[in-house]
Parts: sequence; C-alpha cells; structure tokens
Amino acid sequence: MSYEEKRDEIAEEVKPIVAHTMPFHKKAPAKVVYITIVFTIIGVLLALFLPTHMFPFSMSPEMHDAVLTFVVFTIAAAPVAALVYAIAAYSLIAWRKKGANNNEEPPEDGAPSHGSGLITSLWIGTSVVLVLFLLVWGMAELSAETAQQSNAIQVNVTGQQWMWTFSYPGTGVTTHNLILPEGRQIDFNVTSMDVTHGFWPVEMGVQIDANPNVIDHIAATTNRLGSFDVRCSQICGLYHAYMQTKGTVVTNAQFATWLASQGASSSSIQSYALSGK
Amino acid sequence: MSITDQQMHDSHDDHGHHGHYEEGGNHHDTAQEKHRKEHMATWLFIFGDVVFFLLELFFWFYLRANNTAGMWRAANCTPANGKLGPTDEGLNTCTDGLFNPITHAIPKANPVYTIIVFALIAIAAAFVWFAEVQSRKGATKKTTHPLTALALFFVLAAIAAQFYQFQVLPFTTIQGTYASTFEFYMGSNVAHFLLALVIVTGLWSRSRLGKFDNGKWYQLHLSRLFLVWVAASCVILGLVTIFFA
Amino acid sequence: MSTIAPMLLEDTKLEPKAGGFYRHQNFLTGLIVGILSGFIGWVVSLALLQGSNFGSDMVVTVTLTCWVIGFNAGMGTFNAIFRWILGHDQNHEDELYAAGVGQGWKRYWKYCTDHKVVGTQYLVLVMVLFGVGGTLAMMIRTQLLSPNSRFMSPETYNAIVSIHGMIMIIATIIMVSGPFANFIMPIMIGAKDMAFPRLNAMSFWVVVSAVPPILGSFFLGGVPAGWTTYAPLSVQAPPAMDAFAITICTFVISVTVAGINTLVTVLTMRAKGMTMGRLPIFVWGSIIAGGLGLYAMPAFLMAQSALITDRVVGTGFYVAEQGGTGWLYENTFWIMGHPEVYVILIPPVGALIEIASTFARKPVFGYKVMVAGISGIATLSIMVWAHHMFTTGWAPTLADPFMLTTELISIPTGIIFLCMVGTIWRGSIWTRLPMYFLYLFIFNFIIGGITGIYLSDVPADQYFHGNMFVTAHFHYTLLGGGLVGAMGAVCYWFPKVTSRMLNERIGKTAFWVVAIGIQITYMAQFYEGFQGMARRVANYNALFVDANRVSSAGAYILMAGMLIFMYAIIHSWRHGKKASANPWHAKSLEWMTLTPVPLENFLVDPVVTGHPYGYGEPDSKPVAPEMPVPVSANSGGSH
Amino acid sequence: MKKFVWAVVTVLVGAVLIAAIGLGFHDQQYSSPYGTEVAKSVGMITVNGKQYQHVVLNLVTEPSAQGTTSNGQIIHPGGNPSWPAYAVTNEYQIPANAVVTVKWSQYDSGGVVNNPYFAKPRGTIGGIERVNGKPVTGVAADNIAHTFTLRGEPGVDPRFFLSVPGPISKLGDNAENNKGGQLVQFSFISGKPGLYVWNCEFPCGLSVGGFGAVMSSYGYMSGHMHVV
Repeated sequence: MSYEEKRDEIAEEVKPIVAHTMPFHKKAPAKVVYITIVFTIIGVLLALFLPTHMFPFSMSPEMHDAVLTFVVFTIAAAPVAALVYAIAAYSLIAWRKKGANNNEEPPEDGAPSHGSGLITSLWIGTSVVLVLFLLVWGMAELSAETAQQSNAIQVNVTGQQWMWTFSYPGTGVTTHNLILPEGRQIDFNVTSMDVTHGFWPVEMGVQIDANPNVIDHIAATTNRLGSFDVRCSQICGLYHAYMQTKGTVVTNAQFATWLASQGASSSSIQSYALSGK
Repeated sequence: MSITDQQMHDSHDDHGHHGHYEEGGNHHDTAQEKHRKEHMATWLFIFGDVVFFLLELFFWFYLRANNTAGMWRAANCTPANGKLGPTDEGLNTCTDGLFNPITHAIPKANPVYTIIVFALIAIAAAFVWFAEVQSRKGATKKTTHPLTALALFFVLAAIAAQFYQFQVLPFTTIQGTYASTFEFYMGSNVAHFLLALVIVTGLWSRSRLGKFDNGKWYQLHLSRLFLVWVAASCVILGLVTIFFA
Repeated sequence: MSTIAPMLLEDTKLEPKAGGFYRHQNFLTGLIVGILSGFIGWVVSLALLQGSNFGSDMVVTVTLTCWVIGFNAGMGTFNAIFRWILGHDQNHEDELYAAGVGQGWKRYWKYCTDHKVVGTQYLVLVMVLFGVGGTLAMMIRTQLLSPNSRFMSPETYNAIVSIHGMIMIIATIIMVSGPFANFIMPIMIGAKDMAFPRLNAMSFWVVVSAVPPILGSFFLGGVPAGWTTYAPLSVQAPPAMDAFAITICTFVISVTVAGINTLVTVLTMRAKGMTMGRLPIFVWGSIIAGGLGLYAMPAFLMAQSALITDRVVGTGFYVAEQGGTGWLYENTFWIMGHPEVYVILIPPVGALIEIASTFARKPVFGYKVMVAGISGIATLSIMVWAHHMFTTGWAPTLADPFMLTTELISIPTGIIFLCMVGTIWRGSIWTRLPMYFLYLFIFNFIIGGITGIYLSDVPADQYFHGNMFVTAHFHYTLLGGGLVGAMGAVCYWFPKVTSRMLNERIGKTAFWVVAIGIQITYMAQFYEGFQGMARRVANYNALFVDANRVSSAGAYILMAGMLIFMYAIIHSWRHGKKASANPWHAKSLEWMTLTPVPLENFLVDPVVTGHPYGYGEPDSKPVAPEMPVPVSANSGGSH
Repeated sequence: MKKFVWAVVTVLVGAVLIAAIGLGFHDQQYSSPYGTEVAKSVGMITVNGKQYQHVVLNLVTEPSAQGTTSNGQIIHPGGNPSWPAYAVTNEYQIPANAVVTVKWSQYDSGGVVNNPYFAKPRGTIGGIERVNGKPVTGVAADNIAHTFTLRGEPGVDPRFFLSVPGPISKLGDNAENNKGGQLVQFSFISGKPGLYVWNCEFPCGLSVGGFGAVMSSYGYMSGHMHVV
C-alpha cells in the first residue's frame, strides 16, 4: 500500500474536529490595560513604601544608591510584570473552557493567530528602551560611586579564616572592630591571608572580595554616626558564618582619641587624617 | 495537500552510493546517513575540544600576564624576597606548593623535547591521512594496513616521548604557574594521544581485516579529522610553550 | 496496518547468542566490576602513593576514577569500542538485543540503546536526584530554624550546602534533557531513535557512575566550598573535593555526549517534510541547550581538572603562593556557569511552549521570534559570565560592558514571555494539569527575572551579592521556573511515557502545595536578603530569625508538595487509567504514534506536511488519535 | 479518597525518612565523648572595683589527637594521629559576667602565625597573659603553637572577643603529648549568656594558609563555649 493511500484511508476513518474561530473580543485589550494599570499601581506603591521597611538603616550614600536603584528598577519593571500577569490572568478568566466528555476531550480550538509583527516590534522596542534606561542608570551610579573624594582616608582590611582585622596605615593600630570617622570617604584596601573572603560592611552598601596576594579597592562614604555589621559574603570554610564583626562610625574627634588610646602617636594620627589622595 | 517532490527530497538523500561506504552499523540507517551523522558528531566533538583548548591557552596567557617573577610567581616572590605582603599585616610566606621557601632560580623547559613530541604526533596524523587518500583511491589492506601500522607506531612514539619529557623536565609542577601550566599542557597531550591510540589501534586492526577495502574510507576520514586536530592542538600548545615561555 | 512490522510491535523473544558475555552485563555486573576495580585502585594506590605529598588526595582520585571506569566497563559502556577495534561490528540481531527487545523490565537495568528506555531511566534518576537534593535542602532549612542552631556543625552544614547545590544542578541539567529530549524529542521529529543509540545509553550510565562519588564526599570530610567550589578554598578542602571534581569531570562527559547526540539527531534524522521551520519549539530548545552545553561543559572540565591537579599533583593555578589566582577559577567556572543556567532553563521553556499551544488550542505566537529569542538568550549567555564577578575585584573596568550584555538578556527573555502569553491570548484555555504549571512558571519566572535585573546592576549588586537575595532569585528561576516547567513536562508527556494518565486530582493537590510552598520559602528568603543575611551561613544574627522560620516552614510545605507529586507519579504509573495515543488531541508528531510507543517509534515512516501547531485553522487536517498515522496530519499554516 | 490517604501516608513516610537522615547528620556532630568541661568556681574576685564570680577553666592542647591525655583518656578515638587537638573535649561551660581564669597546658609544636595580630593577647584583663607564671603582653609571632580565640556568635554578642596565643612546646618540633608543657594563664570577663564559638587561629593544618585538614574539621581546633 502506498504512503498516499494509507494516509487517505486513515483520514477517512477519523472524524475531524471542527476548527472553531473565536470571535474577536473587542473589549479584551482595554480590560487587560485596566488590569495592568491596577497591577502597576500596586507594584509602584510596594516599591515606594516597602524598601524602607526591608533594608537596614543606610549608613552611606552607596547604600542609599542601592536602595534607590532597587526602587527605581522596581518601578520600571512593574508595568512589564503587570502586563504579563494581566494577560495571563485575563485569558484564564475570560477564555477558560471545560472540555467535552467531562473535560477528557479538549474544548474547541482558539483563534488561529500565529502572532503579530506589530505587537512583537512594540514589545521588543519597549524592552530595548527599558534596557537602555537600566544601563544608563547603572553606569551613572557606578561612575558617581567610584569618583575619588578629596577627604578620603585609607583603611587596610585583611580577611583570614575566620576573622577580619583592620589597620590604619601609618598609625600602627590594628583592630578587629572597625572604627571609622564620620563624613569621610573610606578607601578600603582589601586582601586575604588564605582563601577568598567577601568583605561586606552591610549598611555601607558596598562589597568586595578579599583575595590572597591582591589588594582590592572599594570606597564608601560614612555619612551617619552609628554602628553597622561587617560580614563575610563569600563562603570561606568551617567558620564562615562566624566571620563577622561590628563597625562603628564615630566623630572625627572620637576617632582621633580612639587611635591615640590604641597607641598611635599624635603625629601619625595627624598625617593619617590627611592621608587622602 | 500532497507531498511535493521537494519535501520528499528535504530529508532523504539519494541512496545511490552505498558502495563507497561501509555497510552494516546502525540498524536504522543507510551507510550514507551513518556517515553524515558521524561526520557531524566528529566535528561537534572537535568543537567541544576546541573550547577546552582555548581555555588552556587562556590559562597560559592569563597566568603569564599576571606574574613577572621567574616561573611565573607573583612579582614580589623572588628568592631575595621570601614574603608576600600586600598590606603591612600580610605575612604569606612565598613558597612552592609544599611550603618550601623559594631559594634558587629554576630553568625553563627544553624546547627540543616539545618539538619531538609534536613532530611525532603530526607524522602519525599524516600517515592516517595518507591511508585515507589511498583508500579513497581504492587501495586494499595491502596499502592501508602498513600505513595504519606506521601511524600506530608514531602515536606510541609520541606517547613515549611525552612521558620522557615529563621525566627530563628541570622543574616539577609545584614550582610556579609556568611549571603548572606547562605540565598541564603535557597532560592534555597525553589524554589526546591515548584517545588517538585507541582510534589508531582500531584503524590498524580493522585495516588488517580489510574493512577499508573497496573504497570504504569513511572511518579513516573521521579518524583523520580528529588526528589532525590532535596534532594541530599539540603543535599550537608546543609553539606557545616555546615562544611565550 | 499491523502487518507492517509485527516483530517490532510484539515483545518478541530474542534468545541470547551463546558466548556473548556482553549480553549478560547489567547494573549488577556494573556495580560488582566498579566496586572491585575501585577496591583494587584503592589498595594499589594506598601501597604506592600514601605517604607521598598529596597522598590521600591521590588515593581518593585513583580509587574513584577506577570506580567510574570499572562501573562503565561492567555496564558495557566500552563494549562497542572494543568490538570496533577487533572488527566484530554489531549485526542486526545484536542491535535489536541491545535495544532491549524481548527483555521486559530487565532492559531498564541494562546498557539499553532504545531511546525510550534511556528516557525512562533518566526520569527515574532525576526523581532520585531531586529526592536526595531535596532531603539535603530540608537539612539546611532545619539547621536555619533558629540562630545558634546545634542541629549540625558548621562543617556538616557547609558540606550539605555544597552537595545540595551540585546535586540539584546535575538534576536540573538533566531533568528535561534527560527524560524528554531522549524519549519524546526523536518521536517529535519522526526519527526512529537517537542518532547514536549507544552513546545515548552511555550518557545515562556515565551519569549514574558519577553519583556515588559526590555522595561519598560526605564520608571524605565534606566539601566546604559551596557548589561553586571557588578556589583556593577548594584547593584547601578535604579529599571530598576530589570526589566532587571527579563527579564533575564524569558528568561533563555525559553532557557532552548527550549534546552531540541531540544535535546530530535533529540535524540529520528528521522525518520527511520535517523542515527546520516546522520543528516544535521543544526540539529547538533541546538542540540549542545541547549546543550550549557543548560550549559550557568543556569550561567546567577545565576548571575542575585544573583544580584536581592543584590538589593531587601540586600545580598552582589557583594558589597565590605559587603565582596562581582564584580569579582564574572564577572566570573559567562562570564561563561554564552562566550558559549552564540556560542549558537548564531552555528545555523546560520549550516544553512549556508545547503545553501552551496544546492547552490554549492555539498556534504558538510568533514561532520564528520565539526561536530567535531562545537563540538570542543562548548567544548572549556566553558573553555575560563576569556579572557573577562584579564584586570579586576582577577587572572593575569591565563592569559596564558586562552590565550591558547582562541587561540585554532581558530582551530575549521578554520575547519568551511575549510568546507564552501571546499563545494563551484568545485561546480556549483547557485547564488540565500541565497548564497549571505553565501559569506557575509565568508567575515565578517574572519574579525570578525581575530580581535578576537588580543583580545585573553593579551598585545594587554590591548589596545583594553573596546574600540570601541571590539565593532566592536563582531558586525562583531554577526551581520556580525550571523545575516547575519540568513538572509540567512530566504531566504533559506522562501518558506517552508510561501509557497511563497522571491522576489529576492528586496532581492538582501537589501543584497547589508546591506553588504555595515556593512563594513562602523564597519570598522569605528575599526578605532575609533585604535585611542583609549572607548566603551559605550555618548560623545567623537573631535579627533574621523570623524570616528564616517562615522560609523553613515554606520549605516543609514544598517538601510535602513534592512528595505528593511523587506519589501522584508512582501511583499513576502503576494504577493510572490507560492512556490513549493522543489524550490531549495535540498535533505534534509524538502523539501520532501508538502508546506504548513501539520500537523504532512509527509503524510507517511519517511524513510531515505542516507545522505542529495547527489549532483552529480552517484547513487543518484531521488528527487520528490512536492510529499508527503515517502523517503529522495538519495543514501547513502559512507563516 | 483512598488515594488521598495514601498521598498523606507518602508525605509522612517521606518526612520520617528525611528526619531519619537528618538525625544521621545530626548525630555525627558534637561528638566529643567526654561531654562538657565546666569551669570550677573558686569564690569572688574584684576587678576594677567591681565584684565578680571567679571561675577556673582548664584547657589542654596536645600534638596528637589519637594520643592520650594525662588522665589516660584518648583524645579523639579514631582521630588522625598527626592532627593536634584541644583535649580532652572541645565543649566548655562558663558562667556569664564572671571573671574566668584559664589555665592552658600547651604541649604542641608550632611556628609562624599568619597574622601577627594573633601574637598578642586580646580581650584579657590587663591585656596580658602569663606564660609559666611570667606576665607577658605577647608571644613572638614565630613561636606560636596555637591560639585560643573566642568570639561572640552572630546572634549573641558580636562585640565579644578574646584571643590568646600559646608558645610552642619546650620540646620544639619533637613535641609529644603531655611532655614539655607550657602553662599559659589568663583571665577575662565573660559576656552575655549564650552559645559562643572558639577556634585556633594558628595555621596548624595543611594546604592553603595552613587551614586545611585539621583546621577545617570541626572538633579538633574548634568548639563551643556555653556561657550560662
């Protein structure tokens, strides 16, 4: 039996399922837009009011940038997510069909559309614009953060299993609790004694790995008195979870007093305070 | 809707030239389909191997660029200065991989052995290629068997030469990243050569049985593709070790 | 009709030829030879190497390598190579035997070349791996129930975190590519088997041999370095790390072989009329993921083999004292690691597109755009690896370009969403179980995708990196997206694979428990991330206790859901209602053949005359549900 | 209905199985067979004009984990004989807000500490330790065998910190269990109640940084301090 004969024989035996073209739902797009707007508003409201309750207290402009970026990106992404959710939800509510034979057989077919060039182009165009916005925002923030300020001071950070030690070059002071003066840009020179650690002064909003035999740099500016956490963000073995300590931001006078109490000479404190590049 | 000739032609090649291919194999296939698949698979395997190879080169040049002291240790890691100290607290001792301080300069590898190794594997690949050319011309096992035997001999010689080079190196793996990368390259050569050994042993054994007679050259062809790649990668790695030491 | 190939329809007994020892090889002989070989390797290496520098690492490496080679030798992986060398090529009867003809259930324990057997084997293996990985996840969440938890020591906790991660990565890489790209994909394109049936069996049994070493790592000191095993911590680690690296190297062989096999199958074995423009999206997904795996896996092999040499012969690639650097590992690892994420995700996305079309009774929205989108993701994914390294200190000047490429990925990802919701739009939504998982995927993956945007931005990443936010993000994508998609795929193809219908009432119960469990578990982890909890910690500040308890509670719910889902599968596999050949009245080729699928899949070579999504089209050809139809009988919808 | 009962049974069986595996992982931890060493009260003491309870805690470090202590107890049954260990247990208990005097018998060999920060006593009363009765403000950075470094856990008192170095055995590299001991004595004021961890910061293990092997294995050079 030839192939064509066999195919025709089978085609005759089977009852065709009648294709059903769905009527065009004139109001559907408008309804989806309404739902999208509602979802977007919810998303924007959450973005505006939730982060202040979720993020820890900001101790630096860098942390503030991270929170701001979170808010702005959420607002930018909210309409996209809202639209996808709205289409999915509306389709489910409006066009849900129970199949024949106690839902064993499928319902009649949906609209035989293979897509729309217009919608696809619009969608891609919008994503390109959004991506450009994200990129420009990120680059602007990044260049602002890496800018060197005139009042910067140097702090050497050494990670090792499973401790942080901090030293203030030139003063001979080393400590395991980070003490920083207020209102200064701090240049952290981060290195490691053994494996890779992640230096993360949490409320300062910056993070850099401590790698052996390399000095990594990260800068953050202290703009508030108070204490913050320093954690290790890169798994480093047995006591990784315990590799954390406290940092404190104090006034410049308190800072000088503290350095002196740790045995630093007054001349070294003087030159250290002016050590900014 | 009927099936057009074009559609019929889309996925089925003509079935005319079985004579040029070895019969048998997968019960689903004509010999020609089998050839097409294996040809594609060989190239895909070589593609994966090329990715690995490029990363090997990346390791070499990255470590070379990162280090300025002898044997590619860190810049401050010289016999005169036994300490690595990025900050004033840093007291990492500058050691080899076994905590021994570095006390003397170490010579780099002799390129002669490298050249011998890649020459031997290149000759092996050339013999397989020659066997393929002969088989395409319709040669019998009288020609292919000696040729593949020679290829087998040179693969074995390449392996022996590679192991000999391991023996005579003036350094060991622990002495800096130059030593590490150099010996890693040699290890990857050995892995390639062992794979080549399996293949060429098969070619030799099968040519003895006359499996490549009567124009059934396609396994020789696939083997040749792989062997040429093995030889090429060995030559490139060798030249890198010589000119970018 | 049934006269076409009676021998293939019936479970004909093929008597083993006398003397063919390879016909008696099975899982048991594999185990015996593997253990024996491992034991010999252990004894010999102990005698020769113990006491030398790196002695215990050498012993572990030799022993486990011997196990892998021995198991595969005992299984029959190398038979074909030896036979080829000796010139004893398989004859037709041998091949039928290797394909499992006449061996009943025993063929599932053998080096069986039938792609449907391999697919089924993979399905069971994936379930076992998820069981192991999930159990370890429960350990993690139990430890984190309270600060200062003394449920486990930090050492055990770190080991569990690492192995949970790697087992889950292995399981997710093969969760769709294993079962369905093997069982379903060849049928979808009208092929009789995979291009290289023996390599197909090899890809499975090699993964099997890779599993014991990674589990054995618990008895070798534990891997303390997370699934990423960043050097130099992994160089410092106990011999467990050697076992881990051997598992990876072995697994790489399997994925490479499987990737080559998938690509060659689709490129050379399509039925008449199955042009590339008519391939189902799932097939596109399989070959793109296969190709991407072929690019990614050699990088993993490079990263881990250099790690092995650092540990076993003292090379210094990653050791600062010798001039190496951990950045080299990190780069090589993420050159693998980011494409690998899409190796995991693309096949489930492809399966979900099939589901969307079938259950919305509509053609796929923008077929070509979808294929372009998946290809775009794959292409971009090889250029974004350093976004995992924004905070490592490596090349800060490259932050901007990697930010660009990373954010560009959201364009093709957006296309996938467009095609999914576009397919649903104006469909007739038939709410059978697979469709539930499509909806859950859309819900979760939007969250996973958007949280990825923050991580692509360097200033925000400096807060979120190495933090529970990242953990929640990738669980939303890989579990909430990938695994949910795979569960949808299981529900969708269950009737074809097992010949039975999945019990939808139990399945839907499982679905809702899983869906709720995911949201509770990972929303709480996002919250921990906002608060500033670091990843992979055995102990945490009391400040995080509430979020952690919620997350653990969610994880237990998730566990219950997964167990119910497992019960649904096991119960339905044994007692489910018999499935017809095409229970969903779908139009792609895998539904056009009998259930159970006969050896060589089709009784008559199929000829394809249209794309597989001809729903609702006026000139759509009828579909014959239970017939051995020689044609994917739907019209060529023009597009 | 029956199916749902079975589904619930599956969940329960699965949960029990996972719990059993969990117990397996749990049991292999904190396995010092010798329980917790409790500091002995020796009355009251005044420090800086404030009265505290005074307790004494005994610590021992031995060069071989499989050797015996002076009491004849095997330190780590089945432990690696070439690994050092704190003997005979790694679990200690002290009262909160008390003056703790630690008497530490140090028998192991050593060398250079990674970070000279750990060559000085930190957080002790007066910033000193006594080595064989002599008060010192530190041990030479290349003469250190182990350190006893105690820190507040994340959930308890993250500012609490104590670190004291111990000089190498009088036998040098030929150190033996219970021979050539150095007696290190120091006092500190304990912190808030809670569970603290301690470990050694001297690189007495193998591989990168000297922190492989014994240093990455819980229970030899690491443990808990219960502050009650």
